[in-house]
Amino acid sequence: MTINIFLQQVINGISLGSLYALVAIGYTMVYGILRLINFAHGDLLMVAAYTAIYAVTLFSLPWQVSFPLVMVLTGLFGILLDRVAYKPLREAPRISLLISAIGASFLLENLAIVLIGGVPKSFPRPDVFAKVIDLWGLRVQVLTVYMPLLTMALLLGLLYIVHRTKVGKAMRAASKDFETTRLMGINLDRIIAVTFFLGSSLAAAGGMMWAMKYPQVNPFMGVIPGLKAFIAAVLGGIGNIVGAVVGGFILGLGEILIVALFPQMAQYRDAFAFTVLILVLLFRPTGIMGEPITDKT
Amino acid sequence: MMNTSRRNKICNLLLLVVLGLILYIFEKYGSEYQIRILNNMAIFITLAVSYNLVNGFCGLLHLGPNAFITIGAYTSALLTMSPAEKQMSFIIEPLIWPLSVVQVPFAVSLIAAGITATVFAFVISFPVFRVRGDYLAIVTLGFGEVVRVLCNAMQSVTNGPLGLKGLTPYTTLWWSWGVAVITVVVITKLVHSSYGRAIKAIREDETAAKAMGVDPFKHLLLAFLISSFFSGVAGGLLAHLITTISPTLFTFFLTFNLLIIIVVGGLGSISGSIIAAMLFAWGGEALRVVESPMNFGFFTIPGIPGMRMVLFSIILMVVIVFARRGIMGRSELSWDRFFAVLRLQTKS
Amino acid sequence: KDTIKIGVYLPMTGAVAAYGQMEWDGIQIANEIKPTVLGKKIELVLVDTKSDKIEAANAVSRLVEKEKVVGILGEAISGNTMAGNPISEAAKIVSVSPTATNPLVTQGKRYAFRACFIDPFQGEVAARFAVNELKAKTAAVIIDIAQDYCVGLANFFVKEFVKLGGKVVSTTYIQTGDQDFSAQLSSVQATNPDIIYAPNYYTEDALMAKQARDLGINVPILTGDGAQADELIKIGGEAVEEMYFTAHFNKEAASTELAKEYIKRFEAKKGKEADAFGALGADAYFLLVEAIEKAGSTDGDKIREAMVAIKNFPAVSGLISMQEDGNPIKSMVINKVKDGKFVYVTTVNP
Amino acid sequence: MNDFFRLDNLVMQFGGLTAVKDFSIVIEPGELVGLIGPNGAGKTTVFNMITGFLTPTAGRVLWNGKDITGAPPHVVTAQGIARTFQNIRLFADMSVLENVMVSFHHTLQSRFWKAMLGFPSHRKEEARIEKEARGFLEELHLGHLADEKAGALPYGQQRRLEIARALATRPKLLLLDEPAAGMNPQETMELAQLVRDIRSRYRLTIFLIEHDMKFVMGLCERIKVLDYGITIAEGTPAEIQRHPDVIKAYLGEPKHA
Amino acid sequence: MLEVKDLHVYYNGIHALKGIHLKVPQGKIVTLIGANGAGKTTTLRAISGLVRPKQGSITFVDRELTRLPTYKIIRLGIGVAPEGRKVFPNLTVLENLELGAYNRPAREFRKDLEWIFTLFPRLQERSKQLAGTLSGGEQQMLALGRALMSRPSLVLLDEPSLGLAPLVVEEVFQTIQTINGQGATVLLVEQNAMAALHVAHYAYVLETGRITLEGTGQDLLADERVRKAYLGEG
Ligand SMILES: Nc1ncnc2c1ncn2[C@@H]1O[C@H](COP(=O)(O)OP(=O)(O)OP(=O)(O)O)[C@@H](O)[C@H]1O
Ligand SMILES: Nc1ncnc2c1ncn2[C@@H]1O[C@H](COP(=O)(O)OP(=O)(O)OP(=O)(O)O)[C@@H](O)[C@H]1O
Ligand SMILES: [Mg+2]
Ligand SMILES: [Mg+2]
Repeated sequence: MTINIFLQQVINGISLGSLYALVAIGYTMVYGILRLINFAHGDLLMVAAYTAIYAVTLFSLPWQVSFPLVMVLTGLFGILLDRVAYKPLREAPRISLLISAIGASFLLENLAIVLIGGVPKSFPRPDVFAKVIDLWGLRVQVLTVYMPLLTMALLLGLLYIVHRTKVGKAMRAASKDFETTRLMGINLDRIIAVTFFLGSSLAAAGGMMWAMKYPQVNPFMGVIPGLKAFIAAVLGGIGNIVGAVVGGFILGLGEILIVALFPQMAQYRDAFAFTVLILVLLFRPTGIMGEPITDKT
Repeated sequence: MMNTSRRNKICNLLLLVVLGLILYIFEKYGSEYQIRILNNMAIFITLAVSYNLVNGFCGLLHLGPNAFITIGAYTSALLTMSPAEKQMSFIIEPLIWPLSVVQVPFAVSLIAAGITATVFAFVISFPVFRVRGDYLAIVTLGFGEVVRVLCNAMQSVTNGPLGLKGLTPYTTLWWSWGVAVITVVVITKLVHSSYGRAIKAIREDETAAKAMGVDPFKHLLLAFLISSFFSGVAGGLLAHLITTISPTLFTFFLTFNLLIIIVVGGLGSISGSIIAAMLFAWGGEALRVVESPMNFGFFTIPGIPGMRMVLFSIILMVVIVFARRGIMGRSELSWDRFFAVLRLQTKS
Repeated sequence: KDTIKIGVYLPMTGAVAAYGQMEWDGIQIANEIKPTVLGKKIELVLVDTKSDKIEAANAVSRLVEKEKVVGILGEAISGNTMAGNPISEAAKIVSVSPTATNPLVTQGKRYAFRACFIDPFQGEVAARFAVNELKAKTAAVIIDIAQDYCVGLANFFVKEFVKLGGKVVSTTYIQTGDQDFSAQLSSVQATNPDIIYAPNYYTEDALMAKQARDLGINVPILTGDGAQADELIKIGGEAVEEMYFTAHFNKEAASTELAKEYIKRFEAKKGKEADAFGALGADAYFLLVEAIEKAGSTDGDKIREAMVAIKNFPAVSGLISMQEDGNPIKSMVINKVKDGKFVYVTTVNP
Repeated sequence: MNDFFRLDNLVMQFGGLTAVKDFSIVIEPGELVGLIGPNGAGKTTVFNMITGFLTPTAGRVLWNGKDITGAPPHVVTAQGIARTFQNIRLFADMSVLENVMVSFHHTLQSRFWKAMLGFPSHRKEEARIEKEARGFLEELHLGHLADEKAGALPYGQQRRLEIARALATRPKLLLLDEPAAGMNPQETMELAQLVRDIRSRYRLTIFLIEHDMKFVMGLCERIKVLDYGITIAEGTPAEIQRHPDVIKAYLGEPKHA
Repeated sequence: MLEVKDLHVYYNGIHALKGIHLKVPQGKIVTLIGANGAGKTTTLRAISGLVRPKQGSITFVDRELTRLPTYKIIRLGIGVAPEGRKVFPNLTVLENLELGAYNRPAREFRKDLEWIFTLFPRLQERSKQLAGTLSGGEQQMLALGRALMSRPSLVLLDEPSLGLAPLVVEEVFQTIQTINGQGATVLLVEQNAMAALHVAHYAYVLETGRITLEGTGQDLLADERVRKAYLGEG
C-alpha cells in the first residue's frame, strides 16, 4: 500500500469518526442526565434526514436555510420524544425507560415505513459539498474536510455550554441527583429539555452529514450509525462528552484502517468495533475517559 | 385440612396433565397455524425464562442472548443434517471435517446445542463479569454481534450468509413444551433455593452479599451458564421449527424482543415471563388484524402494511408507562394466592 | 363464493421492507390488469413478514390455515422463502416467489416455484458477458456478505470467470447497511482490475459506485438484477453511468403485450420507472393466475400440473417456460445506465 | 504472641492520598474495641482492608495465625469475620428471613444441580437453614417481622437486622461501622445493651466505629483514635477522653453537659 | 412565616404523616425532633414540594405551596440542606455554591459568596476542590452554604449533624445560630435532640407521623417524657 492510499484512508477514517462522534455526543448527553441508553437516538438521524429532504425538495428551501432549520426542528422533536416517551417514566426503574426507548425507536422506524415507505430516497446533496478537490495528490471530497471541522466546532460550543454556563452546571448537577437539583430552585424539566434539544440537534447535524456522505435515506438508516455511536460513547466513557468524541474517532479510524490494512478482514469490520470495545473495557471497565465506579462501603 | 405444600404439588401435577391434554388435542385436531403459534409460545417461554434468570434475578443488563440462541441453533442444525444435505448446502466452502460427516438424533443435538452455548458463555464470562451495569450491557451486546459476524464470516462452519436450509422439522409440540416445562421447573427450583437467594442478594446489593460470604462471580457465572444452556437448547428447537437459519435471524432485534418480554412480564418474575411470552407469540399474530382491510359495511379501510408494528410500539410504550414494573412486578402466580383469592370469592 | 384468494407474504416492514414494498406494487398492478380468474374476482391477502424468518413461517401458516388461499406469492428473499415454503408444500399449495433466487428454494419441492432465474445462471451469464463483451481479463469482486443472494451470484460468477480464463484479483466484502466502502475500494484500486463485479442490492451498489468514482476508479462495474431499481440512479446519480446489469427485463426490449401494459400502468400509477422487483412480482402473479386458469380448478395438485405445463408464456419479463423443478426458463437481458436511464444492451438466451 | 487477630502496619493509598498510615492493632479474643476519629480519618478504610473490600497498599492482616491480606470479602467472611456497613446495606427487596438466610449460604453443602433438581438432601438442608435463621431472628427480637420486606422496616430495626445478618455468618470477630448512626439516645442505649448481649451469647470479639461518644465510652474497653490516617491515641475510654490531641482533633471542649 | 396545617402524606399506601400542624415564626429557630422514621424528613420534603401531600395545606408568607413545583417553592425564598448532605460530587465547591445561587442576579453573586466564605472559611480554602472529595464535615458545611447562597428567608435543615464528629457537630450548631442571628428563619430537623433543643426557640416532637408534644426548647428539655425518650435519661 502506498503512503498516499494510507493517508487517503486516514482521512476517510477521520471523517467517519467525526460522524460517529457527533451522534455519540447526543447519546452521552442524554445518558449523562437520565442514565438512559436512548436507543431512539439513532432514529433521530433518520428523522432529520427526511425532514431535510422535504425541506429542500418540497418547500424548496436553500440548504443554507434548511439545514440549520432541520437542526432546530429535530431538537424540538427530541424534546417531544422526551415528553412522550421518557418524562412519564422519570421515577420508574431504568429498565422501563430503556424499554420505552426501544419502543420509541420501533415506533419511529415503523411510522416512517408506513408514512414514507421502505424504499430509500436520495438525499439532495448541495454541490459545494460534493466537489472533489485534489490535496497533494489525495482526492478528497469537500464534505470530508468539513465534517471533522464542524464536529470540533460543535464540540467546543457544547463544552462551553456545559462547563461555563449556568444551564450547563445545572445539567451536570442533574446528572447526579434530580431531587437536589430541584432543591436549588432549578426547573429540572427545562434542563432535561435543553439536553434533549442539544443532543438531538447534534444528531440532526450528524444525520444530514451522513445522508450527504451516503446519500440515501431509509427508515432504518439510523440503526447502524446509532449502534456505532453508542459503542463510541461507551468506549470513551459513557456520560463524558470529550470521551464520546475520542471514542468516535477511534472507532471511525479503526474501522476504516482495519479494512484498509487487511482487506481480507473486511467482513470482520463490525466485529472489530466490538472487539476493541471489549478489550478497552477489560483494562478500563468504565471506558477511556469514564469516571471509575466508586462503590462506597 | 390438607397440608398446603402437598396441595400445591398435586395442583402442579394437575396443571401438567391439563397442559398435556391441551397439547394432545391441538396436536390431533389443531391447524398447522395454531400448532405453530403454540410452538413459538413454548420456545419464547424457554427463552424468556432463562433470560430472566440473568436479567431479572441477577439484576444484570445482559443484552446478548441472541449469541447463545445462534450457537444453539447452528450446533443443533449442523448435527441433525445428513452428510448429503450438508454437502449440497455448502456451496461456497465445504463444511469442515468432523461436522461434515456426523449426524445424531435430534435429542442429542439439543443437548449438544445447550452445552456448546454454555461453553461459549464460560469463555466470555471473564470479560463480561469484569464490568457491570451499562458496560456489561454493551459487552454482551457486543458478543451477540460478534457471534453474528462470525456466523457470516466462518463459511466453512456456518455456510455464511447462505445459512442452513431444509432442516427436518423435528420440533413438535411435545418437544417445545417439554423443554419449556423443564426449563420453568428447573429454574424455579433454582431460584427458590439457597442459590437463588444468594443470586438475589447479589442483585440487591453486591457489596453486602460479598460481606455475607457470597462469591458474586461464582453465582453470577452459574446463572449465566444455566441461562445460556437453555437459550442454546431453545435455539436448536427454533432451528428445527422454522427449518432454515441464517445470521439475519439472530440480530439484536431478537434480543430486544426478549428484553421486552421479560420487562413487560416483570423482571424477576417467572410467571410474568411466561405470560408475556405467550402474549407476545399470540399478540404478534392477533395484531395482524390492523393490517388487513377493514370492512365497516358501508366503507372499507384498506390495510396499511406496517400498522401492526406501529401499534405494537405504541402498546408497548403505554404498557410500560402504566405498569412500570411489568405485569407481575417481582411477584409470582402461585397456588397459595390462587386459593386465597378463591376463598375470598366464595365468601363474598 | 365468488372470490378466489391469493395469499401474498412479503417483507413490508423490517430490514428489507423496500423489496417487499416494490414487489407489492408490481403485484397490485398485475392484479389491476388481470383481476379475475375462472370467472371469479381475485382477492389478494397480504401478510407482512417483518423481514423475519419466524414471522415468514407464521405468515404462510396463517395464509394456508386461516385465509384458505389457493396459491401463494412470496417471499422476496430466499432465506425467508425457505422458512415459508415447507408449510405451503405440506399443505400442497402452490407458491411462487418473485425474487428468491437461491437454488435451494425449489429444490426437492413439488409446489414451490419462482418467477426469477436462479443465481448460477445469472452469475455465469455475467462472467461470459465480462469476458466476451467487456474484454475483461481481471476482475475485482465486491460481495455483500450479509446477503445470500450476493454471495451466491459472486460465487457462480467467479467459477465461470476463472473457467473462461479470467483472473479474480481482489475479493472484498461489504455488508448490507454499511455505508462507507472507501476502505474496500481503496484496496480494489490498488489491484487495478479491468472490471468490478458487485452483485449487490441497489442501495449498496449506488453508494459504492459513488464512492468509487469519487476515488477515481473508472473501470466498468457489473452487477445483478438486485441493483436495477430506480433508486439506484436517484442515489447514485452520475456515478452509476455505464454500470452494467444482468437483468430480467428492460422497458425498451419489452416485447410482450403484458409488459407494455404493465409498464404503462405502473408508470401512470407510481410516477416512476418500472423496476425489476415490481416486474417479477407481477410475473409471479401472472404465472400463478395462468396456472389456475389452465387448471380450471383451485385444487393444488391441478394448479401444480398446470404450472409446470406453462410454456412460452409472454410475461412482463419476457417469455417464460416453467420447468418440472420449479425454476423458469427465461432469457436474460443485459442493461446499462446511460443518461440516467436503464438502456438495453443485449439479450442472452438460456 | 497473639495469633487471634492482628493488623501489621496497614497502609492504604488512594492515588496521592494516604487514607491510612501504618495502622497496627492486636485484638484479644472476647475484647470490645472502639475506633474513633474525625470524618475522613480512615476508619471505614481500615474495616474495608480487614474484610477484603480494599487491598492494603502495604501491611498485613493476620487472622488465627494466617495471613489473609487481600483475600476477597466472601472468603474473609467464611473465615469468621463479619461486618456491618456505615450506610445500611440490606437486601431491601427480600424478606427479613431471606436476608438472614443468605448468610448461611456459605455453609451450604449441596451443589447447585441438587438444588435445581430438587434433591431431598438439599431440601433437608434448606429446612435446617430456615430453622436456624428463624432462631437468630427470635433472639434479636425480629421474629415477628420474618416475612416483611427488609426495606420496609423502620430504621432502628434495619440496623438490628444488619447485625442479625452479620451474626448469622457465624463470625468470631464482628466489625460494626457506626451502628448507632441516626439513632436517638434511647435507641442507642438499647443498641449498646444488644451489643453486650450478643458478645457474651456468641462469645464474640467486637471492633466498632462510632461517633456517638456516650455509646463508645460506655461500651468499649479499649479505644483507638485515628486522625488523617494516623493513630493519635490509644487507651481506655477514660484516658482517651482526657487525651489533649483527641480533644483538639475530635472531641472538642465539653460544653453541653 | 411558614404554616403547616393538617398535613397527610402517603408513600405507596404507607401513611407517613397523619395530620401535622406546625408554625415557624419569622426570625426564629424551630426544631422538629423525633425517632427514626417518625416523618421528619417527610415533613421537609412536603414543604419543599418533593412529595405531594394527600391532604392539608402549607402556606409560606401567604402563598399556598402544596400545588407548586419544587423549583418555584425554592424561588419564593426557601433554602434547603437535604438529609445526607447531597452535595454534587462531580462539581467543585465553587460550582456547588453557584448552583445554590441559581436564581440570584449575577451581580449579587460576589457579595453572597463572600458572606458564605466568612461563615465557612474552610470552604474558601477548598473552593476549587471537587465536592465529592470533601470530608463529611466539610460536605455538611457546603450543603449549608449552598442552601444559604440563595439568600433565603427560610432555611430547612435536615439532620445537619448526622454522622459528624463531635467537634464538627459543635461547629454546625454554632453556625446555625450565627445565620439565625443574621436574620434567617430556620426549621431544623434533628435526631440530636439535646443540641437541637438548646439552640431552638420552639420545638415539636414527632412520633410516627403525629406531633405529640410541642413547646419552647427549654420547656421540652425539662419535659420528663422528652428526657426519657430522646435524651436517653432515666
Ligand atoms: N475508594 C476510595 N477511593 C478514593 N478515596 C477514598 C476511597 N475510600 C475512602 N477514600 C478517602 O479516604 C479517606 C478516609 O475515608 P474513610 O471512609 O475511611 O473515613 P472515615 O474515617 O470512615 O470517615 P467517616 O467518619 O466520615 O465515615 C477519605 O478522605 C475518603 O475520601
Ligand atoms: N420513599 C419512600 N417510600 C416508602 N416509604 C417511605 C419513603 N420515605 C420514607 N418512607 C417511610 O415514611 C416514614 C417516615 O420517614 P421519614 O424519612 O420522614 O422519617 P424521619 O423522621 O426523617 O427518619 P430519620 O430519622 O431516619 O431520617 C418511615 O416509616 C419511612 O419508612
Ligand atoms: Mg466511615
Ligand atoms: Mg430523616
